[in-house]
Amino acid sequence: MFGFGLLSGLIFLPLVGAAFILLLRGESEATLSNVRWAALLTTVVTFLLSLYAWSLFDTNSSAFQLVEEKSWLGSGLIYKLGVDGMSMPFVLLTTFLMPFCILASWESITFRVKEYMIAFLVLETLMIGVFCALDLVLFYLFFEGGLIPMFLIIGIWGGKRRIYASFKFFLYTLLGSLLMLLAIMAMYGVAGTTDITVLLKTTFPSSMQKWLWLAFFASFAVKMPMWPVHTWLPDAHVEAPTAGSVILAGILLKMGGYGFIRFSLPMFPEASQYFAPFVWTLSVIAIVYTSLVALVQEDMKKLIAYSSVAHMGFVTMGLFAMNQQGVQGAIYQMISHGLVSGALFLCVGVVYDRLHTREIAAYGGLVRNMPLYAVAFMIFTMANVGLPGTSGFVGEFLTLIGTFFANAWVGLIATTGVILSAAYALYLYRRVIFGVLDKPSLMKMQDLNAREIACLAPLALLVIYYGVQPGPILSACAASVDLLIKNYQTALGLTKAATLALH
Amino acid sequence: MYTAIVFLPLVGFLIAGIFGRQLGPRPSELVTTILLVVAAILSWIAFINVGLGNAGSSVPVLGNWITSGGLKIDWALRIDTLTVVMLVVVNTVSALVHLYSMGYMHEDPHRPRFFAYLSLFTFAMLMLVTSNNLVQMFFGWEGVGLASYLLIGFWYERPSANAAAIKAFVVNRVGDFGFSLGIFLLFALTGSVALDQVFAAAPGLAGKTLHIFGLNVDPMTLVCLLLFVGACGKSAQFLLHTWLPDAMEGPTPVSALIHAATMVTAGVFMIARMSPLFEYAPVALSVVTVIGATTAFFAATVGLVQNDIKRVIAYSTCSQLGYMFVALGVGAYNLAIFHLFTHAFFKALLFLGAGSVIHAMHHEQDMRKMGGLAKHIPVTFWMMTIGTFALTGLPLTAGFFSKDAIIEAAFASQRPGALYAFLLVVIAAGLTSFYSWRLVFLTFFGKERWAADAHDDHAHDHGHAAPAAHGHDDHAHDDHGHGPLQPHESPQIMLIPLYVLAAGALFAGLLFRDAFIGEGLEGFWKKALFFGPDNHILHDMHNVPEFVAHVATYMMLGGFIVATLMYVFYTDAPRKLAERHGMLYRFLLNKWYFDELYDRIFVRPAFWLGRLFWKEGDGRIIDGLGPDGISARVIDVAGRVVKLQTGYVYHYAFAMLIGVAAFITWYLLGGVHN
Amino acid sequence: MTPLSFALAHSLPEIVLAIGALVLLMMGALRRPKGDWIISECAIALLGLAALSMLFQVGPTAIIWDGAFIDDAFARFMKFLALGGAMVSLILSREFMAREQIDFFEFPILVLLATLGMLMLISAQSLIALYLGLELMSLALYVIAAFHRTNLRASEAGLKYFVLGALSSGMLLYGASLLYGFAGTVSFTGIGEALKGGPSIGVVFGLVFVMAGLAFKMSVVPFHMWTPDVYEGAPTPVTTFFASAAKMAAVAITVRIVMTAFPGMKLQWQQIVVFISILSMAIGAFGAIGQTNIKRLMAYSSIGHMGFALVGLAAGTEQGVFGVLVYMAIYLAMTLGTFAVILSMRVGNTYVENIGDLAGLSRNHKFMAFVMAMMMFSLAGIPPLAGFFAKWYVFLAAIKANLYWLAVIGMLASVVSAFYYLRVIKIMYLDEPARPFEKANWEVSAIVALGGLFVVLFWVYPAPLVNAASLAAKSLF
Amino acid sequence: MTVAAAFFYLFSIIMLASAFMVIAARNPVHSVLFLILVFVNAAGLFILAGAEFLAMILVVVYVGAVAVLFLFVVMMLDVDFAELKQGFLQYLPLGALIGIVVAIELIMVLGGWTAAPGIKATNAPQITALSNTEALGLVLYTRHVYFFQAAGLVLLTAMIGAIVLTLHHKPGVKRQDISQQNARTREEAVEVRKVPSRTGV
Amino acid sequence: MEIGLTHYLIVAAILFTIGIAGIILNRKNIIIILMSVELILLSVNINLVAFSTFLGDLTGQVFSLFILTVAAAEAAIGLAILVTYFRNRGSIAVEDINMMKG
Repeated sequence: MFGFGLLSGLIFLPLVGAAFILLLRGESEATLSNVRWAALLTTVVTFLLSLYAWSLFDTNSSAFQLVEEKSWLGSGLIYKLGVDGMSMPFVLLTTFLMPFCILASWESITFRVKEYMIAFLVLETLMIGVFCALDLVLFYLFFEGGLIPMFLIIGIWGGKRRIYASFKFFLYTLLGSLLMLLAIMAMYGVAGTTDITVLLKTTFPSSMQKWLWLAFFASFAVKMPMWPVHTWLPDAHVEAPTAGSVILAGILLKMGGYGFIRFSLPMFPEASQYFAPFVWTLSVIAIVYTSLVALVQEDMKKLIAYSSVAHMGFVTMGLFAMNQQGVQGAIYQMISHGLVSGALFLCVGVVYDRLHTREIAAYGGLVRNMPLYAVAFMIFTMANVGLPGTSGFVGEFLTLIGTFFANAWVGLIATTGVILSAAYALYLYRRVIFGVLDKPSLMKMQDLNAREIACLAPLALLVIYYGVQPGPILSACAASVDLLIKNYQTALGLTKAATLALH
Repeated sequence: MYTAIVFLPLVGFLIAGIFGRQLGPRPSELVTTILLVVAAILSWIAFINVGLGNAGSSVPVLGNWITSGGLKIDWALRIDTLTVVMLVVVNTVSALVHLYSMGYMHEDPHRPRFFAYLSLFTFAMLMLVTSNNLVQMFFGWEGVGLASYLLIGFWYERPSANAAAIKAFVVNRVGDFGFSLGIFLLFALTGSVALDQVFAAAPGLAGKTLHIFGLNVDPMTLVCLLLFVGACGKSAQFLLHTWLPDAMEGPTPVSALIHAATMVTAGVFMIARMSPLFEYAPVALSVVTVIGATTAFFAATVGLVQNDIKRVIAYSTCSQLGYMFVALGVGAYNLAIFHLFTHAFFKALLFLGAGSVIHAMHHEQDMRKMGGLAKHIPVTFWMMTIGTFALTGLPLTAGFFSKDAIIEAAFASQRPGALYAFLLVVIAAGLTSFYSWRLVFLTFFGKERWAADAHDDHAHDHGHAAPAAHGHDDHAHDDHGHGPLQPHESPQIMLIPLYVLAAGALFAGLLFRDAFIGEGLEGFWKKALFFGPDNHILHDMHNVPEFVAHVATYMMLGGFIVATLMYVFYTDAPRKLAERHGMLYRFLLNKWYFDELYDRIFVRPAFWLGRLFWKEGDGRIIDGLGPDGISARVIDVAGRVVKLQTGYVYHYAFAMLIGVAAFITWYLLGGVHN
Repeated sequence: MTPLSFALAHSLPEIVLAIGALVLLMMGALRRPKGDWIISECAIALLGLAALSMLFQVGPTAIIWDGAFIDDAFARFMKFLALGGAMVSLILSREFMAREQIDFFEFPILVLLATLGMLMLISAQSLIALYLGLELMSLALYVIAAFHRTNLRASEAGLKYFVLGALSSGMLLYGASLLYGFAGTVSFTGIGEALKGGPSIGVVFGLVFVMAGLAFKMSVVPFHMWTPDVYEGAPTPVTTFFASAAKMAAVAITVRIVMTAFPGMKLQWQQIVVFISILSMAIGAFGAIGQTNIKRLMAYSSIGHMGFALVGLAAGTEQGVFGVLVYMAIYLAMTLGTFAVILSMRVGNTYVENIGDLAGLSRNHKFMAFVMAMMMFSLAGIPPLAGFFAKWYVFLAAIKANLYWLAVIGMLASVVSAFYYLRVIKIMYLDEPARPFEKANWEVSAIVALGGLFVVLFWVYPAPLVNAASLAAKSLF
Repeated sequence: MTVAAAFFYLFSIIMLASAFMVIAARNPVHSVLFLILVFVNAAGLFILAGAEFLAMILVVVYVGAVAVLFLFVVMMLDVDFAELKQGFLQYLPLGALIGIVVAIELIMVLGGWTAAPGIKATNAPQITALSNTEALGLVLYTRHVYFFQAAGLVLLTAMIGAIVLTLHHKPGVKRQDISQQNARTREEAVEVRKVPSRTGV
Repeated sequence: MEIGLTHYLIVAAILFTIGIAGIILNRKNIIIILMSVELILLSVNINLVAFSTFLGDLTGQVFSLFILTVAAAEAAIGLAILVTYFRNRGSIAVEDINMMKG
């Protein structure tokens, strides 16, 4: 239609939904219900459409698929979309998580529902755009544009310190991204185009690579977030409404990792190699440091937020291991973390909706009257811990094995993360779910209702399914990752031995 | 069939877990138990086919799990003698524990959950023992850890149970840390995690040098040591043992199944499974020996003074696991497995027996509040006694064959550390006998101490340091109330498993000795275990001096005699002894202060560091210098900028003049470059 | 000598405005009655006519009036913007002036004359033309700044603006005299020719003084200090006019003089431009933090934005000029949109100017609040809004010219400035509602809507503006 | 020293001294008077430089109009001049320093002034060929007609501006409006009443 | 000693500086500031006339002529604004003109 392809449809479908919601008038309960249903319907249809895109996707090919291209800003800036094995999973993750976000906000958002839903739909557009864009400027457009709805979501529908959190989130990320913008400009200066497919084949001078790499790093590291630029995350998470946290943890953080895979590694291989120890250092610090910090948190969301930072540490570490296991593991870890942390935030949202506090100390013994909730929470906690059989394990294991291969010390220290993650996750679980149910406020708390079950059950199933059968995701990105690594090694003139060198 | 063996418990878990609340407790129990019994029977068939028969080993592949580049991990069942031995142990004990639990747990409202967990555990354990690659083994490894966590924390309202559960999981994770690293290193060395490939590569790696962690090390030694760390965690070996006694917070059947018979032996199994690697890592084997022996001794000493009936058995388990590791360390893998096999019977028997006692005592676990129970619960008493016989190694009982053989092997071995191991295990044998009989005497003989002060305040003597040890029943039992205590014999459904296990404890050694460690071992094991070309331990252990063969028996008798003296005749003696050697007593009572030590050097620093990183690191330094600090500075600067804007025209004009003056001065001084 | 008709044809918009202003003056003088909107409407129409008349000027670059006046694509582009700014300011002024009871007929005429000055300034090709255009514009601006003559703030604004403006034109003239003395000519191209041999220190002094004078009109640091006071004090429509049209002319002439008269002194003026650009971005960013008056905030914002625009100029390349042009166009739209919102901030019969008065705007006037939020995000340079593209083009040019540090500092400044833009949004969306505003009239709403539409949807179809700006930039080289 | 030089110095020194007094004088009226002196001397300098027309203009326009305007405003605004005088020297040191620096720099640079090479060729009528006024007259309405028109607009603007800012229509003040007078019709100007006799109006 | 271009330029420079100093140093009376502006413009005119003469180019004088014209207009506007201000504020002290700041 109009010469636009499937991906354009995918990107703009949520906007259509948003426009429709905009047209709904009035503040009556019926209208609000319509708004909710319209939003849900839009996200579900988008998800189905993305499944259709997935069915058209050839996992054996490492090339960009479903490509569409239009002239746009002139002078080399084009409207170009496409997906490959490294971006398709993220597109699916995005479209998959969105309906849950809408569902999670069904009752907890009581004012400005229309704006809320519109913000989410716009956010969805931007997020899908990030993963589909094949033009650097277009990418940046989507990447950075996400700040606007997210700022509003945190700022308007957030908790007590929402203003501080939203400002911190916005300015922190903005600072990082602007440096990336400069790098994009510099790349445009060299290559004369911002077409990613062309840039992937462009070799940048090595001195320039380092600067470009650093600039991109500034953006992605903040977005990931890597230690020590992670402090916006706990604040943002704590204050954001449940669905906001889900999106933040589930998808927005992944943009950083995706950026590394899409840009930093393939476009600046020399710099990546040069800075890999640096990234590793930050990653292992993140893993150990934030895990320890998570241990002493008193706020549920904050704890999960810190654990997200630790998990993202695995991602960066795996990415810069630059081998098949590391990179695939990182991608897998991101997808898995998207599901798991999203689900965990949903879990927190469930009790928050009932008691309106996230203070861990306010809870305890929930298993007594919320057994289903306890089960769901247990599954996601275990996935967070990286228990084999859950999706969390596969990513963690692959990144670790890949990293160990690349640098044994890093692997060693990062592996301590598995101990610490068990400690803080179980400690949280114990304080919230176990123990004696002696607080009067908790007595009347109801177990999950149908809507909440509908939210959590699919996620739980998926977490376990992907723990046992990670094949779909791994094979989807295998070809692309393979190509990435091959190019990387060619660029560096490396031929990596299949095993560790022995003497 | 093998698939059925492994997955029947899973089916049970799913049914009980998902539909448990709809089905109600009794159907859930029945479903899981029946499925387990079926699985157990199938296991025996498999054992006969593969172990005793000639079915040979096979590896049915169930499907692919993870494929990433050169890393390919399948879901597969590796069936060989080692596996089937474990299948038998696991399924049999599990089936019996299921059965037993139907009686033991009959008051508990959460039975479906309990049985679901038990089945889940069994499934995970089966996945562990049937794995054909290290990662699947890790899957099972962690799966049993999860189940153990859930079961220890089953009574979730008890803070101590929760703490113990977390402790178990986290300490196990420490072991897993090593295990994982071992897997990573193996993959890095061989490019595979599948057992066959790894084993095939092992000889080629022996004797090479690997530069890693800034050191030049022997790759096989490092791999094996790392794997051994994993084994230590799961099998509660010295330094990583602390979780096991605490794990007794779980319901007693759990202790029997997980913390005596099956899960804790996973480490032993793993090392036996990895024997093709360990055979090329003599240094690692020595370490195994030394650690094993130390554990055997250490746990036995602690077991001497514990007052909680389950803890005594727990330390005993710990100690016996040490024996197994000694056997592994000296290269007698089959011996270790044999001890594992026999130990499963008698230790499960002891635990279930203890459970029966506790059940009789209405969930009282402190032995000081028991006594004289022999006439009230005679069946249990006899079962416990049989278990004790087997544990202490009364000739012809199961323990006798396996334990004595280990002592012999330790003596016979030429490896560094073997002598140390020999000495310690011999002493431990004596200690074992002592504390085992102490348990029996305290529980079943003497005054009926429960009659006087049942349900009274129990923190009266010896300071009772173990914080989580009291078995005071925190969870509600409506039908018991607080009336006068009347010990009662357990129902048949609890006793039947005892009978079966007692039979095993008495005869398993006799029956299978030949197959496991005797003449028939070649035909029995069929390459499931690997003995290196230099490994002559099985041969050497037959040539040990006479006194060595009997030393265990002497020690047993010695222990028995001392125990009899102290707890039957001179009942004041223990107290006096404790007072005279107060320090030693407390040292032992407090488990060599390991918990305190770990609390000091790991737990508290972790929280301290966490808080430090959070408040100081994140709060003061990162946020303080970063966003918050910068924004504060920005606002300062903004204030100053605004102050410049005085509102006076002459200041504005002055600024313009300064601007111009600055520029022209700049060019005047800098000159005009072109 | 070029034929008169040719010259007239190429200065059509100026002639339209000049004659129109005279006619309207007569009309006003004869008609007298106050509160008659005819003059204002005619003035708006005249501005539109002038803009339309430019559509017929499609020919190549023409230099007329004895080398004093140039008509090229660049001039047309900037005139379009200036006319647009003037037109919208006038449209926005009508209700305001009426409510404040200062709706004298002179106002639209002065706006017309000022606009005429701007057009002359944009097309100036010699120092004298520059000066006359500048003064025509400035004198009118001084007057309309103080137009609310019974209002102390307005007169103070006018006075400050006048005193400093006079000083700045003195400086400019002094510089112009030095340039004339060196080059022996007042024509830009002549100066450019004369400077080919290389600059002498005297010329550099001339350059500095001229730049100082122009910098004042652009309101860049350190010649910016009048801006916040005047923006605050002047009647809001006048402020709108200052922030929109006047800026266009000032930037246009700066770009032109730098590009045509000083191509040989790139090294020197680049240093100046870089310096004032950095300072402006910084002061613009920092100064606005903590402001409570929205007009004052916009003043600092405009200082900052001029700094950003100068980043493109600092590059000194065609691409840089292109960037500046796009920047100015987008800045114009954002400014007009924002001021349209500010002009709808009316409680009862009084206009309010405190940022705090915006509180809760998102509840009472959803649409207004949305546009304002988009304007703020756009001013902060967040994609995909138009403001991002503005920054994109200027920084792109700077990076290509290897001005990395300038670009980095610019980015840092824009993060700081994002802070106060966000504050406005925060107040509108996150704070509890204050007194609701009256409903804006349709003209203001239409301007708001158009501005919002432009800012939000610019990325969908940027081609017309981009192409025009690119043509305009080309004409300077 | 030639006579021209002597006059140059005379005019310059008086001019600069008066200029200083303009800004330094206590009484604004004095300032204005000194300003007039400055203009007169500047006119002298112009004559020395051969720009007679400008010199005349300066005297006529500035001395005759602008300075008088200043004087008029000074007198009109009834300001307490004595009170206005404090604090003149408050910021003197820094201001003077910068001022002196600028002055020295300007003098340094302009002292060595050289025009761009080869621009002596002029594109304007030679001053020597015609009288200064004539020469200006020749170009002002021809070549520079654009500037001329522009200057006209500037003056118009000034006029409008000055009027709009200062002209107050005070209510209650009767003004003559000729057009209104002319437009009066008989009907509205004259009322014809029938007055019955012996009753009076 | 022949009077050259530089003499004029130096005189103009000093006059210019005095004008600027008048703006900056004056604290009490805005009219002085307006006069200072006139001084500045006069210095420019001297410059232009001098250049014009020494270059033999009339443009400078033309420029100067227009500056004179505009300066007169400027003075008128300035005084008008001043009067308006005085009417509102009742003062023309420079230090009183700081209602808006910050």
